[in-house]
Amino acid sequence: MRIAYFAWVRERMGVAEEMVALPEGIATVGDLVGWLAARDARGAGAFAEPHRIRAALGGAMVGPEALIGDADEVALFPPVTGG
Amino acid sequence: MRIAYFAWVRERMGVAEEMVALPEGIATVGDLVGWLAARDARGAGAFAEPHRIRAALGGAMVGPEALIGDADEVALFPPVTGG
Amino acid sequence: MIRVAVQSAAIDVAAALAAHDAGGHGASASFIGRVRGDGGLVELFLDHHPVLTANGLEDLAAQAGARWRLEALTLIHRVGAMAPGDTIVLVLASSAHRAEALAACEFLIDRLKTDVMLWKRESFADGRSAWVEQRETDHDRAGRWG
Amino acid sequence: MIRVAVQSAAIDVAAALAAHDAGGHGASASFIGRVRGDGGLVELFLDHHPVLTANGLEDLAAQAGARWRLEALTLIHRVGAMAPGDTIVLVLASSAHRAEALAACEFLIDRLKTDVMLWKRESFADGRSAWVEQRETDHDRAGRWG
Repeated sequence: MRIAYFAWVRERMGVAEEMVALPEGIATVGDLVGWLAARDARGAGAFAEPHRIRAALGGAMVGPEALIGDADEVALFPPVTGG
Repeated sequence: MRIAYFAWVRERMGVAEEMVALPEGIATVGDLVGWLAARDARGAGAFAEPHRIRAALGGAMVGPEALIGDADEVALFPPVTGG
Repeated sequence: MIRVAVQSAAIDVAAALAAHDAGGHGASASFIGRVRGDGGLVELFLDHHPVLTANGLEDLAAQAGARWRLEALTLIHRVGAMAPGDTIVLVLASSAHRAEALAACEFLIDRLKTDVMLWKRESFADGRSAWVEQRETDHDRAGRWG
Repeated sequence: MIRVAVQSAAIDVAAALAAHDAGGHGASASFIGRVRGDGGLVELFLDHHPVLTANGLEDLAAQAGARWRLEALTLIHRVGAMAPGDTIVLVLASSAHRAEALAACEFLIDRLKTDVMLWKRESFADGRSAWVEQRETDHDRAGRWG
């Protein structure tokens, strides 16, 4: 599965996207954000405040309770700041 | 004094403007409209319904009670129909 | 910069936009009104009073400038004979803030329909020709601005 | 005709207007949003998600098309790095009726500010650079549309 990062989430992660194999027990977007925050220092910097993170699955906005299932892409980013 | 006509008032009068010497007793715009309506057939056609006539003196809209005084121009026309 | 014009020549929207704005304003709202060919209309003729019409446009521009913080305002009205598709009126309003540009543009086009001295005559393909009567809907919209 | 674009190339307003409209529509309202150089801003960078951003614009265009009788609609949003004075966004809405063109244009620019997936980073002459936080005022305006 691909994780795509945007805005300051991308800057803090140091990459625009990465391919990951989800570990056992990571089922929802919220689980994924928690796992990334615990994985390393970059993840801790990007995801220390999960309430500031928004997510999209396969092109649609979702909440932290959304099941990742066999989605190709999870996108993680801050609230939008408009045009 | 010059009288300028616009829109269907101009068409019915057959001229865009004319120079007139105001007769005795014609003091207001309303007087002038009444005099034009009585003067000839063209005036009767243009000014038979004075409530449909609007007027301007020296570039400002005025009512029928306005005194003509020594104005250079009285403009007579229908209500505007916009841009 | 305020620019007001009453002209019988065709309105060149791109040129007016370029003259209005060299690119520095935060937000520009515009309105382009064109002659509609409804009901077989072949010509729209706008009669105008050179002084009253220009005064009316300048007065509207001044009102908009007093009401909103505008960086530039362009108001061009065509008069004389026009064909369907021709541009009758162009409003351009620029401000640092989008809400002000949008509100000024809407105010101006609503008021143009009622406050400016112009008289419309419509000619149709079947030979009919008539001066347009005042429309209540224009007054309703213009009245919203109090 | 609905045209939606997300592009890193400069927005050519005159060309977009020509493509939008061959002159047949009764009323065209437009909004041009530009980068402001407030506070010493030297660069505005807009990050975007290729799919989400385009979907957001298309969804907004469809909402406007369902709400108002529009004859043409153009929505162009620039992304990437921009300088003060550059055009960020262009909205063009045409209708037979001016009230619908104006309302659609205002709806679209209000919603663009909140509903479309874009992230702004501002860089200043003194070297500071920061991602913009969500602004409440944008939400207030967008909320008016219910």
